[in-house]
Amino acid sequence: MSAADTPAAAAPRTRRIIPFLVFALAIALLVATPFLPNYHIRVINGLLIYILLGIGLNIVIGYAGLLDLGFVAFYAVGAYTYALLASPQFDLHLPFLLILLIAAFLGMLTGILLGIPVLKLRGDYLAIVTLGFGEIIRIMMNNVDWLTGGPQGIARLDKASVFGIEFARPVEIYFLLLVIVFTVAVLVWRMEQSILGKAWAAIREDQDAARGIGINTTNAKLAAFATSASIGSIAGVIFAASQRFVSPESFTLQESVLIVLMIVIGGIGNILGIVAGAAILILLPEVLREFAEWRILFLGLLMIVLIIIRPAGIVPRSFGPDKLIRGLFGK
Amino acid sequence: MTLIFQNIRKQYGSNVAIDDVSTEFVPGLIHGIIGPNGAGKSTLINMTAGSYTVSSGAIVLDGRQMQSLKKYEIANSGIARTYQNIRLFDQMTALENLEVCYYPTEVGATWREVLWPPFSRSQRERRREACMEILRFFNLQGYATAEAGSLPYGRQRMLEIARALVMNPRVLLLDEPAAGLNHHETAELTAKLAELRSPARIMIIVEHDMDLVMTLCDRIVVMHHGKLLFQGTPAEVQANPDVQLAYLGTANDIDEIRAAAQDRRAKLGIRARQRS
Amino acid sequence: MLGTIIQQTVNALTIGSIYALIALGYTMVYGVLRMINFAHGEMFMLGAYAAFLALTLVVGDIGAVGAIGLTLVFFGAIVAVGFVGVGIERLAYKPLRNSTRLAPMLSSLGVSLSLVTGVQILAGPQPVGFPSFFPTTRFDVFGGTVTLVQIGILIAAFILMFGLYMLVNRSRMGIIVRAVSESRPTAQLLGINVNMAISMVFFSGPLLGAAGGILYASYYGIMSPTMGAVIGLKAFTAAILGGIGSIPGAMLGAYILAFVEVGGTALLPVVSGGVLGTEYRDVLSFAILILVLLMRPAGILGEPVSEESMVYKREF
Amino acid sequence: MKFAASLCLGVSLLATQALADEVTIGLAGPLSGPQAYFGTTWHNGFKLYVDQLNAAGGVNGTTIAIDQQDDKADPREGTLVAQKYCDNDDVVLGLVNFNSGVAQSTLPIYEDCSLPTMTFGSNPALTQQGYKFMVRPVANDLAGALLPAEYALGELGAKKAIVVNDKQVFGQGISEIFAKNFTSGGGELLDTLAIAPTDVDFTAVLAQIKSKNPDVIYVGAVMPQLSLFAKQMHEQGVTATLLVPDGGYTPDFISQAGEANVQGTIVAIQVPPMNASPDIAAFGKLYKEKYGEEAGPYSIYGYVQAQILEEVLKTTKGFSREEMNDALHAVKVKTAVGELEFDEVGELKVAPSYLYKVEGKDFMMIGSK
Repeated sequence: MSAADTPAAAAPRTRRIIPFLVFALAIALLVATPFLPNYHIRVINGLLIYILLGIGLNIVIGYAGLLDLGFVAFYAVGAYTYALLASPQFDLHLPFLLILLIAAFLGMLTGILLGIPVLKLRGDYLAIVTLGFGEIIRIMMNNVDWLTGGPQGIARLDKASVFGIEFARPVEIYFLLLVIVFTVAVLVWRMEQSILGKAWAAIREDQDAARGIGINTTNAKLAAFATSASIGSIAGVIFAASQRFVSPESFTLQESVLIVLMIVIGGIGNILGIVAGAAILILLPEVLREFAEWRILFLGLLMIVLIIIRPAGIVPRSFGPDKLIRGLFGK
Repeated sequence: MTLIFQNIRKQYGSNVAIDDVSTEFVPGLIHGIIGPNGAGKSTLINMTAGSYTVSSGAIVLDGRQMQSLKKYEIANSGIARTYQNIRLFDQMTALENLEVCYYPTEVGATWREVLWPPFSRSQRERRREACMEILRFFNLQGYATAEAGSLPYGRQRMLEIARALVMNPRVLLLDEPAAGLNHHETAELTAKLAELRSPARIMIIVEHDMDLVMTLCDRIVVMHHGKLLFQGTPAEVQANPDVQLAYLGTANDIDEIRAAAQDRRAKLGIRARQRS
Repeated sequence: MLGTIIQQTVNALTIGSIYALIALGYTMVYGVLRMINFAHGEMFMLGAYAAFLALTLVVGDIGAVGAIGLTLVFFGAIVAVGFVGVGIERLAYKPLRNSTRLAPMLSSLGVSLSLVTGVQILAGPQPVGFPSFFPTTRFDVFGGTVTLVQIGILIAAFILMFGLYMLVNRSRMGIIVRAVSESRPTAQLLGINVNMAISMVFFSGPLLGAAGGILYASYYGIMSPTMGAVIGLKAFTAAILGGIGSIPGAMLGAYILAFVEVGGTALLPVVSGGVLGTEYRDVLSFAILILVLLMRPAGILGEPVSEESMVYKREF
Repeated sequence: MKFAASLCLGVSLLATQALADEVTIGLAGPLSGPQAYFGTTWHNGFKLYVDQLNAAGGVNGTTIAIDQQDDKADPREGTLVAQKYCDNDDVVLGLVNFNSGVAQSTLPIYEDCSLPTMTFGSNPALTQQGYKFMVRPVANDLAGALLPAEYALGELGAKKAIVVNDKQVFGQGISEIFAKNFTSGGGELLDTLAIAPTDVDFTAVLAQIKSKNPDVIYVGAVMPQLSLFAKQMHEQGVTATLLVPDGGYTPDFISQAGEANVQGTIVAIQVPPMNASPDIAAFGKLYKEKYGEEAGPYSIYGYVQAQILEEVLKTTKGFSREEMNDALHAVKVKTAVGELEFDEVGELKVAPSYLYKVEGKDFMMIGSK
């Protein structure tokens, strides 16, 4: 008689089945995606970009507990970096990977520059100030016509290519995104586990007590802001490369709010939660496309219901990727 | 190695909370600060730890002026504290509450920790072992993976002290560590604190529980209306008429001081239960 | 020149009054629940639609309604929206009262989305013309032009704000609300009916917002399902600027924001020598907001965070 | 695999089996959000005519199915819709994208899958990027802003103008062209003022304008801002003549601004008046019967596009996308707005352009080109 047959082992087994099912479904979807019609691939690509954005913003909101409503500014920085350096606008055509690095750096820089003055502020004031910065950046992009093309945006961006391989068709972008999202997710997750990640958590829980144990909260928060900003910026580059057109319309306040919603509905502070949140807020409207404005109404009501029944999100903070892996492989 | 208060003052507008207090704390001893409510005991602790600014005067540790440093810099120069109202990192596990204290020394290695798994493994192992040791000292090892906020109240008090000890501070400030604890827990706390007495450590306890203060402390500072009223050994304090007057106005019986302390404790106990 | 100054001042006062009516709702809810109610802009929109519905359905023809009829419609509509506000609080925010601070805020986003889409489905997405509650008379004042509508809005807003002021500072209900804002747990211990106080806030906030909506719609002659979003954000900015949680702060912030906007439009191109056009007006407003917050982190009239109250326990 | 995928996404590609006697037309525009009104009414105009065609048994027996999608005026949504049409082999032609900004991101996708489109974005740049599968059945902004500038200089004898624009693709583009035409005709441009696309209060801008005392004001924006501007302009006592682009050509413009506030306003648009021809009058009446409301400002365009479609179906050699594209580019058809044909880049050869003046409750035609 094996141990698995005893009643005592039955409970963990059922507990294991849910993560297993979720995981299997996710893998199946990932494997199946390249074989789907392009429309589906594009939808998945959009989903992946939002997951990337969610992972980035989650560092600030979920880990460090700072409400940032201007995240879209960094997304815009990345997108416009690509648009300016790989388009006929200034007839610059730098390689994709180089732009990715430049954008990550610029995003980080913007994050730090915005962060230095505002990080002293608390909660809601921080939220409105970041919102203000996001709007300022969008208005600038709309108005500095000689640089950004103003409301006309920048069109005919180069196709992304890495070592001679072109990434332009939806399926190619999909693979590119998959690699980047996976890499970023793993790095960010390891960051959360690191001493810096623990310091973020401490700041989130009690900023003053965190100072009391010797954490330079300003620096730690800046690190969170900078990391998050550079991820947002990377997402922007990929967005621009896949859309091959950027204009200020894509970087409105609503986008920032959508990403915050994604994180909170999915499960704040948890990468798996972001995936869940993105699936609901990005995929669901696509699935319900036929219902026109009714789908938006449904989404609004669903949001209220979800938040009321699961205020901490669909996937709890404690059910992180480590738990999933342990659940799968029974460690 | 000493911690010296030189004529420190704390003012809120025209309201003077601490008025010209000078004293000295030495290693190897446990110092108590007592006084009626509003005497300025906690304000002293808060100023020492950098939670409040010092209006004038100086706080000197090993010849170094502390009062103008930022709070985290004060912590990093070896002053650790606990809080009157427990302030743990509620959603982090007990173990993580301790581990995070390694931030000042290990944050520089964050990139290696993120990018190089073998390094992070050994780093984490080391950190975990050191923290588990402290947890074991406080009999908290069973709670290592529980969220700090979910611990029983008494255990949270212990965990907070454990957290203050991780960096092996030279000055340990305990702000009413026995508040809200029952008799049994207070006894346990007293025993643990006695064990923490070390020739390399200055311990300062603000406490209303006179039993604890009188058994544990070697020196006692009595505060009254923001002024230093008296300092001396427990016996000297108990015998001093000024102290008795300060506590009770007219009474001359130390038992009534105790009663007042008990009353206070009961009140805090109620608050503690509501919290948890 | 004098004419322009007078005219711009009246313009700013009119816009500021409407901002103020809405900002009050944000600040009152924040005072009591420490929650940003993103659905508040929709109360403003509902006010206009409710009044329009009342005018067309109940009264029929606008021309036939006298001043008394219009006043009745006005108060009927704003009271109705007040009750909607209470209902929404019960359904969407109350269950989250002991949850994280982020949860009710996001729930309010859901409410906002649902209300906008709901109205779009019911009344159509297009803007609809709105009858003026005031005769369209104009006055010339030293070369500036002031309309009766503007004066009407100023008077109505002042009456409503004075009413709120009296309610909060003089009535028993106001004392209860203020006690709950001060400290909910303490108020609860003192036996104050906290639910009652919160309902009161969620009644009067939307009521004022709705009043703002009707005045707005009748001033601009138009209403649309999305009208709450932009103006809501501005009023929210005003509330923060003045110090969220503070009632005089919200009013002050609203007028400051309005003057900054009007002043920005008038002066930006002149001051910057034509480099920055009127399109940078919102940049100016946000920049001033940010500067104010950096100097006074709790807004102009917000209570500065004292050292003792510096409890940084998790905020979200 | 395909089944699994559909299951995963829950998307059922509507079972429009490729019947030889039915073609599917993609119809994309903003159906939700702030611009929903324009998208819906434009689409309704199209559907109105298509329904007539289908009721009559189709065009030479070919009936028309419509796959209507919401692009939310958002480039990201637009690309998804574009891809959806591309993937669906039944879709042989698209009427797409109300906004030039959205068209900018979707046109490359349509080009990649050879799906011919009639685009609605009026920005001149769209046709200058070498797309082979697009036509623009409406006049672009170059044409839209010429007539009013000429009229202002000539008939009105205006010397000084102020241009106001909403810093959007359309508004900024068309007002720049107006300014260019006005100054090159000898007029003086006093100032260019920008407003935010979400603004409703223009009193501050108007007070500025008033102090400069221009002869004419050109506002490059859309409804409802145009009516708000007109109303406030009158209330603030600004007496210059107001010139607006096509968005103002709707009864809403007059009713929302108030009749008294818009008298003498000049509106330039690419269509003749609703009462100009029996065709258009009939359309307006039909529209109201069917949808219970007045036709939107762009409904007539949708109607015209359906007429173009009818001609394309009549003349096409087959129903493949390439064949449809050839027929589309070669089309020559009499529509409710006159005879239309396309040049090699897909622009209208003769883009009819009209000028109206508001008199009473009506738009009186005062010029055309």
